[in-house]
Formats: sequence, structure tokens, C-alpha cells
Amino acid sequence: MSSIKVELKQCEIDKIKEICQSFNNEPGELINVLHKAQGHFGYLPAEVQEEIALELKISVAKVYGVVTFYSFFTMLPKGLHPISICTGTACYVRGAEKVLDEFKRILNIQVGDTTKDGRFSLSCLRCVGACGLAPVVMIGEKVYGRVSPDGVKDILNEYS
Amino acid sequence: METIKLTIDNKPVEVPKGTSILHAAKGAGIHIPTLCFFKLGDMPIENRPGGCRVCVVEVQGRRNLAPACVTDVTEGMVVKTHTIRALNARKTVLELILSDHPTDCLVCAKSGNCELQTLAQDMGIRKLHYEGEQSHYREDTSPAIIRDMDKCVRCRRCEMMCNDVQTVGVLSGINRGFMSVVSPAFEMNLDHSVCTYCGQCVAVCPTGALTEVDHTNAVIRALADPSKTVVVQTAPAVRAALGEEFGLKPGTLVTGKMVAALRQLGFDYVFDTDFAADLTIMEEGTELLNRLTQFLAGDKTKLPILTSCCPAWVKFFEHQFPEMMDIPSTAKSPQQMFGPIAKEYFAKKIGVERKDMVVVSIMPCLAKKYECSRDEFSHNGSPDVDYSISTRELANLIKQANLEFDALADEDFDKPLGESTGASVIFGTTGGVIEAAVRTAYELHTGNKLPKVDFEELRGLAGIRSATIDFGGLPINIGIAHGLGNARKLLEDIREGKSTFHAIEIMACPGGCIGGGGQPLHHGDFSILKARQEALYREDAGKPIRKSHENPFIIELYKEFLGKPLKLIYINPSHPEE
Amino acid sequence: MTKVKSLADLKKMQEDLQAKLKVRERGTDPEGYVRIKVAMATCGIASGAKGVMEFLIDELDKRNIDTLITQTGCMGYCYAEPTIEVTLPNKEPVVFGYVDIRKADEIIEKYIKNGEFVEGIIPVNYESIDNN
Amino acid sequence: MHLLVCGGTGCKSSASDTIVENLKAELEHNSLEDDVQVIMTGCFGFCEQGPVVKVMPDNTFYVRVTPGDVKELVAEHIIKGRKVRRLLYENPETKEPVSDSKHMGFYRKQIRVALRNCGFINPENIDEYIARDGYSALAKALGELSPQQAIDIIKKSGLRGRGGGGFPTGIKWELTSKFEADQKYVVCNADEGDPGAFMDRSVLEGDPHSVIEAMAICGYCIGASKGLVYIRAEYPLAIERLKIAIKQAQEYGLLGLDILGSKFSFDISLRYGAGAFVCGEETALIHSMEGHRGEPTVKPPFPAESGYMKKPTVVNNVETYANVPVIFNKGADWFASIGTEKSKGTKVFALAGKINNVGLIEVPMGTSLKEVIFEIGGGIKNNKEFKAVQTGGPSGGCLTSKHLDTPIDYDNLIASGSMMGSGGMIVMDEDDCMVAMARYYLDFTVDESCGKCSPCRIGTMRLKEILDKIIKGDGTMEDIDRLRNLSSVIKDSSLCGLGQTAPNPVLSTLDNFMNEYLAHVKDKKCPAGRCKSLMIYKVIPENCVGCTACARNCPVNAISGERKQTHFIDTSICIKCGACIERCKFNAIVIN
Repeated sequence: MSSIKVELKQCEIDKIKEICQSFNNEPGELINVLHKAQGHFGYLPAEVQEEIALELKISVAKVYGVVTFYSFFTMLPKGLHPISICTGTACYVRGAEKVLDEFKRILNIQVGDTTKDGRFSLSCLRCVGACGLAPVVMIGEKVYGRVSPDGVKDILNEYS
Repeated sequence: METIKLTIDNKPVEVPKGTSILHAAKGAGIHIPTLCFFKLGDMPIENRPGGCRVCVVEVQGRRNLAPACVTDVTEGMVVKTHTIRALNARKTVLELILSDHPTDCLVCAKSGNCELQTLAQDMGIRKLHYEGEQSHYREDTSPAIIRDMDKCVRCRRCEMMCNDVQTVGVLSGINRGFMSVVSPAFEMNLDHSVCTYCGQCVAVCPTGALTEVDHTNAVIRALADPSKTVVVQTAPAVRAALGEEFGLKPGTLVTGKMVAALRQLGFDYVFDTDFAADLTIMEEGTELLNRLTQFLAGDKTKLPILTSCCPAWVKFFEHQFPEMMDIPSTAKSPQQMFGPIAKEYFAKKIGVERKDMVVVSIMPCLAKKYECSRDEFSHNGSPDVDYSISTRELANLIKQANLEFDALADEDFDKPLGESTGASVIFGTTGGVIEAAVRTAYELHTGNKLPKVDFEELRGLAGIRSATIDFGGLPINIGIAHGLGNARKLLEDIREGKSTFHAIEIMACPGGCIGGGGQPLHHGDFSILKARQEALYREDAGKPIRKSHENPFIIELYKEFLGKPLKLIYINPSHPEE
Repeated sequence: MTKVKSLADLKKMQEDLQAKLKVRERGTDPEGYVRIKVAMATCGIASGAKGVMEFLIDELDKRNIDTLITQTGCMGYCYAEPTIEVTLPNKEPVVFGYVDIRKADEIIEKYIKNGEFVEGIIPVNYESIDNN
Repeated sequence: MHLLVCGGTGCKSSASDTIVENLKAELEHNSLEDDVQVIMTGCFGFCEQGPVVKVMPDNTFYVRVTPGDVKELVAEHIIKGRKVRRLLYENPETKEPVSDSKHMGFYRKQIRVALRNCGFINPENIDEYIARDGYSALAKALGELSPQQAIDIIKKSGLRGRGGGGFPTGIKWELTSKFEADQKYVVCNADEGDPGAFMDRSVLEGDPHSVIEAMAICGYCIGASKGLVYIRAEYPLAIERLKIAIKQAQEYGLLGLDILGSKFSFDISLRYGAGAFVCGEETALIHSMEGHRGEPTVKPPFPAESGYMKKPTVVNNVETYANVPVIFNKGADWFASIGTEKSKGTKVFALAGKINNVGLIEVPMGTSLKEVIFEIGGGIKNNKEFKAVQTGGPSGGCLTSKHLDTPIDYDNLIASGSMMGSGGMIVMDEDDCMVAMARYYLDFTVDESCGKCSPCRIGTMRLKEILDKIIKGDGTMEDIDRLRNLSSVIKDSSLCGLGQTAPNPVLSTLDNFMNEYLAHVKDKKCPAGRCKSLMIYKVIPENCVGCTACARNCPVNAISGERKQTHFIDTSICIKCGACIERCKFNAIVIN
């Protein structure tokens, strides 16, 4: 997993400690801790994982092993507007691939990347469970249903 | 005991409840191939993730094939291990594993000793029907261990050793699916991690994914350089295991043949790390007595004292218990005591300049490679010990030199650094260092001769052992741990103030150095470790002198060169340049 | 909130609530409230159910129609989201699909005010276990 | 008075539009347009006997209405108030016409058991749940039944796990109840992972209390005081509603210490999934809840003996739990009367793909695929040809028209080469390539394989690679053999359910659509026109007028030709994007 280097400020270390303490520094709560930490930092840089390992008294390797196992966790900050294309079956049979290709073409990035200006990042996700609206695209919390390749440009224009 | 009756390949078998199909079959003379499965001798540790699926067998009435290593037998079970269905699955699975494995067997460090290669041979794989993308990872070279994860078969044995046995926690399964692999956090290099280089991961790796950094070529170059005086030291545990590499029975002592081979290889002086081990006892024993005196005077922080001759163990507590750095002995390890003695004392004696002397050590260990690269063990950029090679590498050197090892006539070590006592020989096994220390400390403390030098109560292979030795009315509590996981338990007791030990011996590897990461692979068979251990005790029993402080050359060394003990300390290393 | 301490407590509570709910569901409420349920599961919200619900709340208030609007879960008609169920006093509940703001306005004006059906009715196509 | 005319796709294709027009004209003719309103509605789910016209408020239900019947309908029913008997629906058993549709509930293919409260109550209000008999099943169990008696009710009902495997729920509970331990756990698997399945999400969003109540009952049965819901982090609304529901239940004392004065205590907390499909497997799920990588371990030991924190644990999915309170309220016999001999009750399906009425449906076990797809689902979108229906997600298979009459239950689906799975049902039409479909699922499995066992980690990758080769047109007949052998070995030797079922999409398409594989391999053609590599774009000279629209829009300048001359596509440059076809107004470009 590619990553970037950061230096944690004292207040950020304190935040991690606070998160860990809210789960009683219980190693079994690692995934809940990671969820909260990612919720706070937006992603999970190595330094955050090291601090969590220290607090929960488990090895960093283990934390990293868990982070890299679950697709929800990321070590790279997402774009200001994270775009997720649903590639669940319903969306797939209704043309999600073409929609994805169009996003890739317009933004000129691959899945997992962020645009150079940091505005958009592109990812795929499993079914969001809105199969009735397939194909579905999520930008941030907003769900766009019945997206066609032609409509991609208009959707992106909402964010410019 | 409750037993279970079943049939395996039409043979009726009766085994205790809780036995796996694999073990039940083995008892019936049926060898089911395995890959990820690994059982570490008598220790309650078994690696059976059921991941490789090479051991699948057909069980009547079961929908799918059963992994023999992790499926317990049940009453009336009918097992078939070589039906066409099982064979096809097993072969296909193996082909799949091979399809994600480099095919550079001819030049692989593990060739000939690779479990995957053997399986492919045994199963008669001649063609890969399923080829495709292979998973690639960055190669990682550290001072002691090379990780080439392209060759990893995800058996997870290394992960088990690193986490469950050693509790070092450097390795973990990372990623998911095709790209999953075992790695340190953030795929960092081992030398940025808290790895102790104990080499137990290397010792259990079935393939060439984890190997030692090979220094044989550097040694060959040094031997070929006429301007260099090349001195070799051999660790105690090597002589009890080297023979296995040449087909000799485990436990065959090959001290004489080994010395002969080293001479044939062209080493100018063949010395013994055992000599330095005697020296260690003098240093560590003296320190123990000093601290005991302070302890008895009321300074309870002075004990326990922990042995410090195992570099993996030293690195372990440096990372994991930094706040307890004043507990271990300050004595250097035998390897690192030998280095300066050779380069400063012996070199002067024979009129060779330090820069023209090369010290090579033969070690059962991979951490020793790292240890001799530590900054504090070099002098103006020149290391005290130049190269440390493992027992396996030595065997390789001997083979390269076209020597028929078995036919070599026994020879003796050179003097003066080749002379040693029985006490130093047993450094190679768990319990040996502390027994050697007790032999010396007892006599120095009480001023009396020991009635009996063998301390059976300190011997054995249990992971944590303890004994109380009567030092002339003063009961001394001794603790012994081998395997870093066991060591951790004793250390945590100390931290919590629960420990009642006065002295503790710790060895990083299960069994001590006889089970070191650089030894011939024992594949988890503890009978091999036991045989090696017995060989060392045999050598000890046969020695005319069995106490370190009685080694005449040690006495001479102090008289001529060192003066009093406590010169060869670990922290703030000072070179004996007087 | 009071704790339900025993079986009898629960039974009593159930009876009270059932009576209330019956009033609501059967529309026999003497007050003559109009009941509206908006399907607010992920699908519905993604299709704009929240906006429709807010619109209904605001507009019915503005137009002085006493209405009880609640949210509910998925009605199962994903193809026709957003969906709402409207129950007029003394009438059977009617489900409308594809309800955007314009349609919501039409439902208020035609169905709620005058009892006139509008396009987009989704016939209930399942059996509820209450009838068994 | 209202006339409701079905505007579902099925009815529309049999002229319901004309019926509406005729009705309006006829009413106007009789000056009734102000009194009688004609409304086109959504699908009645009765396409088999469409077009359907329903008269309100008297609930008269006319079937197979033709535009020619309109005059009579208006004259008889509207004006004279006499029902047109020949158009009334006939009870299939008694052959009697049914005049009031209130008495013809049986035409409805769906029965809502698990979804009984979804879309009915406000999920954020516990009072509404209680008013609908909520928590009375728990009260009954605690007050009147011993744990074993309660287990016996579940056993008798025949309820089987709705998460995929179909293990009998009562037996699972009984096994767990028999193990002695100081602590046991009740786990709800809400990590719904099948792409195209969303029934668990809908239940949690629409009726969270039914799951809470069932978990408490389970806790009473097996002797557990702790419940855990393992829920997908990607379901924020479900999480929110579940949290509210738990809090309300705690405030009412329906969770917590000494529930309803029975000395039984039970509480529930949440654990979040983090995006790993394999965590649907119960041992992987348990490891994930413990904070580990979600890698499965070999069973036995089963969770019933050693589960969460090595304690006896029951793991059931959301839909399974949602059925439990009803079984207590209505009785095991009632529940067992629904469904087939070996599969009792109903099953919720998420109907999606190329189908008109995408939605969440619940039908009795034993309903045929045909009823689900063509009646409830309203048939195939855009009047295309039905090709296949995929059930069971990545673990299931593609079933074809020959399976349409198969009654859906656990065993029949497995016998047909698919499986129940969690209930995703994706319908495919003639435009879907089945080889590409198999590849799609393998892509998913490769992505979601945990990597622990070799057959799944490497084998699924190799399957995908072979499918890729076939899709590219490089496949050989040996590749098809290799697909078969590899699939059977992966099924036979993988560690967990994910690997053991991963080859199903390949095997079922090989079984049912061999002709498509052969077309790709031998003729180098994709019959559905979906596999890009096998497409060749060509200009039909007779149709081309030389308007240059195609050439101007080609992103790679692969099209040449003078104005008003026939154009030409250089296939070595063409990237098969399809832009030319979209722009061509003369149908002069085709794909071969």
C-alpha cells in the first residue's frame, strides 16, 4: 500500500490516545479504533498506525496487516470530493464500467488515485444497496442514480 | 484415554481422540505430503493454518476434500489419501503454488533443501498447466536476513515463529488475496524494524523466501588474499550439528573433522569461540558476584542479572524493555570478546597488524552477522569480527572446497585461543551458560571446590526452567528461558516485581544455540535438538578441565593482557588496549 | 421513559399503542388527519425522499392541511423511488411512486385535497401477515 | 369512482395505453369524465393475466382486458353497476369468478414475513413496533417457555439460515446451548456483501427492533447475555437506526438487566465491518470482530463450540433473525405451512438488473423463478429477451430459461448449479455476455479472496486469467478444459465457503452457456456484442452517405473518407469506443 509521510502534532497524538481510551485500549477493538481514527484523520498514515499500536499494545505489523486487509481503510488522503463508483452486479449489468471509464477519462486518473489538484479521488466500491438506481455513483455522501456516461460531465460540473 | 477407530487407505487405525488425520496416517506408515504444516517439537506450538491445501485427502461422506493436518479423526472415518480425486487436487494445488513461484531453482539458496522443490519432485510435477501473473515484492536485505517474498508460499510459519514463539511481532500477514504476503509493517526493511535477527523465521521457511545473508564469498576472498592472516573461531553448537549437513546422524560430534576442514580451507589459525566463552564466564561470573554482594548489602535493584551472550536477545530487550537496560550483564558475547582478543592480543603476539588480520566466526546463528556489524564492535571502522557465517554456510564452503568431510582425520584447535573447558562447550545449549557460570561463581564465592560439576537441575528442553543452587548456605535462584516468548514472561515478572530469581539465562532460539537460525534445518524435530544437546554434554563430560576459571590460557590472558575481569563490557565498549 | 417491567406491562402497553395505531392506520381518527409515510431507506433517500418529505411538511403546513408525516423503511418498490404512502381519513392507504416535488404537489392538490387519484399509484402486490 | 389501469410494462405491451384512451373516450362519450377518473398505475405484479383494470372503491378486479372490452365495461359496470363476469378473475381452485379483489389475496405472489414491518412502521419509534406485537415473542419466551421449549419452536418451524448455507437455525441454537461456558455470544451478521443484495440493509433500516428482539430470544435460548451486530460500515443509515433502536429498547428495559422481570439479562453492541466480503464467512467474521484480519479458520471447531473470544457463539444473519419473532407470535406450524417440504417460510430477494420492477420482494419458498421475474418483476426491461438470472452472488450461478419453472428453495438451487446465497437476483438479457459475466464474478472473488489458502488465492486468479484470454479471443479448447478442472479443484479443496463456491459462476455458465464459450473460442465472436476485443466495427457502404459525422467524432482518427463518399474504418487503429455508431444517423456502422 503506498503511503505518505506525516509528522503528528501533539494534539493529534492526544486525539489518537483519546480514541483508543474510548475503547478501553482493548486490542480486540482495533477495527473500531481504526474506523474512528480514519474518521478523524481522513486516512491512516503510518504514524497514526504506530501510535495506535503503541496504545493498544500490539505490534505495528499487526495493525498494518489489518489496515491492508480491509478495503475500507486507506493510507492515502482522499480527494476533497471522493468519487466512488458502485461496481456491484446490478450496476455492472447496467453499464457501470462505461461510467467508470468516463470518470477516468475526464479526470485523467486511475482507480485509487487522486487528481493533482487534490479535488477528486476515484475508487470503486461494492454494492451500496441502491440497485434500483443502478448504475450508482457516490460523491462524498451524495448518491447519484441512473448515471450514464454522458451525464458524468454534468455531475462533475456540480463540483467546479 | 479415549481412542478413535478409523481406516486410512483400507488400514484399520486406532488413535487417541483429538489426533489429526495427518498424525494418524503417519502412525500407520502413510506419509501425507504437507507444506504449511509445522510442528515445533515438544513445544505446544503448531502451525496448521490449513492454508496450502497440499495435504487434502478424501473422507467418505464428506462433500469436499479434507486437509489432513487440521482435520481431527472421528469414529468410523474412512480416509483415502491417494484416490485420483485427491491426487488431482493435490497436484493442481501444487501447480498453482508453483505458478506463483520463480523457477530459478538452480541458483536458489534453498535448492536441495527446499520443501516446495521436494514436493514437486515427489509428486512428479513435470509441467505447469496454470501459468499467469506472479506476485512480486521488493527484495529486502538486512545485515543478517534476506527476504525474497516472490518465493513466499504463504505457509505463515515465519509469522508464527515471530509472533507466537518469539513474540517479536515484526511480521504479519499483509494485504489481501493474490497480493497477500508476510511482511514487516509498511513493508519496511527488516533493519528498520524491531527484528532481532534470531533467524527462526529463516529456520522454518520451507522455500528460499527467507535466507541468511551469505558471506561465504567474502570469506573465500579473504582466504585467497596472501596479505591477510585469517583467523577463525567456531561456536560451541556448530560441532554438534555440522555433521548433519554431510549425512551424519544428528548428535554426531565433528569437532576434530571441523577443525581439519577449516585448516584445509586455508584458515591460518583455527580457534575456538569456546575459549571466549570461558572468558565470558570470567567476566559475567565476576559481575554476578559483584552484584550479588551489593544485593546482599541491601541494594535489591542489583539482581537478577541476565545473561547477555545472545545478540538476538540483546536486541530484543533493547527494543522491548528499554527501561530495564541495567538488568542484563554488561559482558560482551563470546564472539565479540574473541574479536578484540584476536586482533589486539593475539595479532600483537604473532606480529601481525590489526588491519592485516581477518576474523571469521562460524556461528549457529544469524543474529551474530548483525552483532559483528554493530558500531560499538569496531575500531576505527575495522570490525572486531569481520565475517560471521552460519553452520550451513560453512558446510557449503566445505563442499565447494571438494572436501570429503566424513573422511577427514580429526585435528586439534590451535593454541592459545583454541583451548577451552567443558563449561564453555555447553554454552551451545539452553541452560549451559548458567551452568558454566554457576560452576565458576560457586567456587569463587564459597572458595570451596564443587563436589560435582554437573547440575542436572539446570538441564532439559522445557521452555522455562528454574532451580535453586546452594552457594554454601546461600540459596541462589536460577531461571532459564529459551525462545523469546518465554524470555518475555520472565522479563514481565521482573518488571512487575514478581521475579524471585537472582540470575537468569536467556537464549533467543528454542533449544538455545543448538536450535539457532543458522543451524542445519531441523524441521521442528526436537529429537534432533536433543541429540545435539546430548552431544554437547558428552563433549563437556570428556574434557579434562570443566570450569572456566581453570582454563590455563584464560588465566594467562588475564595475567599477560587483561588484568582483572570486567574489561569486556558491552555498553560503552572499551577496547583492551593497555 | 418508563421501563417495561413485566409481561403485563408490555401487554397493557401493546393494547394502548395498538389502539392508537389503529386510529392512525385505519384513518378513523375523528380529527380527520391525513397520514403520509415516506419510504426513507437508502434507496429512497438517494432518490430524493428527504427533499420530498421536507416539501410535504412545509407545504401541507402552508396549505393548512392537518397531516401526520412519518418516515418508514423500504416499501420494496426500488424501481419507483421515492415512494410515499398516503392514507386519507376513512380510506385505504395508497402508495405513490416516482414522487418528486412536482408529483408531491400534484398529490396534495388532487388526492389529498379532493380525493382524486393521480398517475403513479403502485398497487400493493404483497400479502401482509396480519390477514392470516 | 376510479378506474385503475395497470401501466406495468407487461400490460403496456398488451395495449393498456389504448385501454386508457378508450376508457377516457367512452366516459367522455357518456359525460362521465367528471365522475370517473382513469388512472394508469404501476405494476400490479399480475402480468400473467394482464392487462389489468381495477375499479375503485368496489375493488372489482378485471383481467385480460382488451381495448374492445372498454365499451361493455363502461356500459355495464359504470353505468348499470353490474360486474362483467367474463372479465373477472377466476379462482384457480374453485374456478369461480372473484368479484372483490379483497378476497383474492392469493393472486399476490408475495407474503411479507421478514419484511412485515418494513415500509409500515417508523423504524425510529419503538412504540410502533410494540403496537405491531413487537417484543411479545420475547415476552412469551421469557414468561412461558424454557430455553429448550423455545428452541423446539424454532426447530419445529423449519427455519433455515437465510445467509446462504441454509443451516437449520434451531439446531444451531440447540448445539450452542449444549456447550457449557461462563459467557456465550449471539452474533448478527449484517455485513451484507453480495453485490446486488440489500435485503439485510432494508430490514435494519425498516425494522431494526425485530432483529434486536430475535437476538434477545436467541440469547435466552442458548444462555448468552451478550449480543453483537457485525455491520457494514458502508451502511450509515442502518447503523444509525439500529443504534436508535437499541437505545430505545434499553430505555424500555427490553434490553439490559432483568428483562421483563425474568432475571434474564441481554444487551447488544455493534462491531463494524471494514470492507471484506470474506467476513460473511462466520469464522472470518468472528476474527474480524476480535480485531484481526478477517481470515477464516478451519471448522471444526464450529462457532457453536468456540466462536467469539473462543466462547460458544451463534451467528445468524439479519433476515434469519427477522423471521424469529413471527414464528413465536404466529406459531411454528403457521410458519412451516409456508414454503416447501425442506425449505420453510419465505425468502426475501433483491430483484435487480435488466428487469422492470427492480425491488425488494418476499415470496414463499417454492415460488418459481418465472413468477418472480415475469410477474412480480414485471418482465425484462425494454422487451428484450430473458437470458439468465444470477442468484447467490459471487457464490452462485447463472440459471437459464430451462430453470424458470424450478421452485426456488435451498436444495433446488444447489441442484441447478447455483445457490440461495443471501438473496440477490440479477436478471440478464440478450445483451449480456455470459463469459464476461463469469469474468466479472471472478474479478470480484480475486479481489475479495483473503489469500490464506492456495486454491482460492492463486486458483481464482488463474480462472480469471483464462477467462480474460477467452474474452480477448485468444482462448483455446484446452482452456475450457482447464477452466473445468481448475474449478472443480478449487471447489473441492478451498478452505472456506468463499473459495468453495467461487467457481460456481464459471461452472454454471459452462453448463448452461457452452455455446457462448464456443463462440468466443472457435468463432472468435461475442454473441452478445459485449466483448470489445471481439468486435469489429464496419461501415455498410450501401447505407453510408458520407456525412463525415463518424470521422469527426472518432477520438483516434480511425475513420477516413471524403465528404459524400463511403467511409472506411481502419480496424488496426479503432479502439471500439462506439462513438461512431452513436453519431451515425443512417445505421451505416455495424459491429461484427
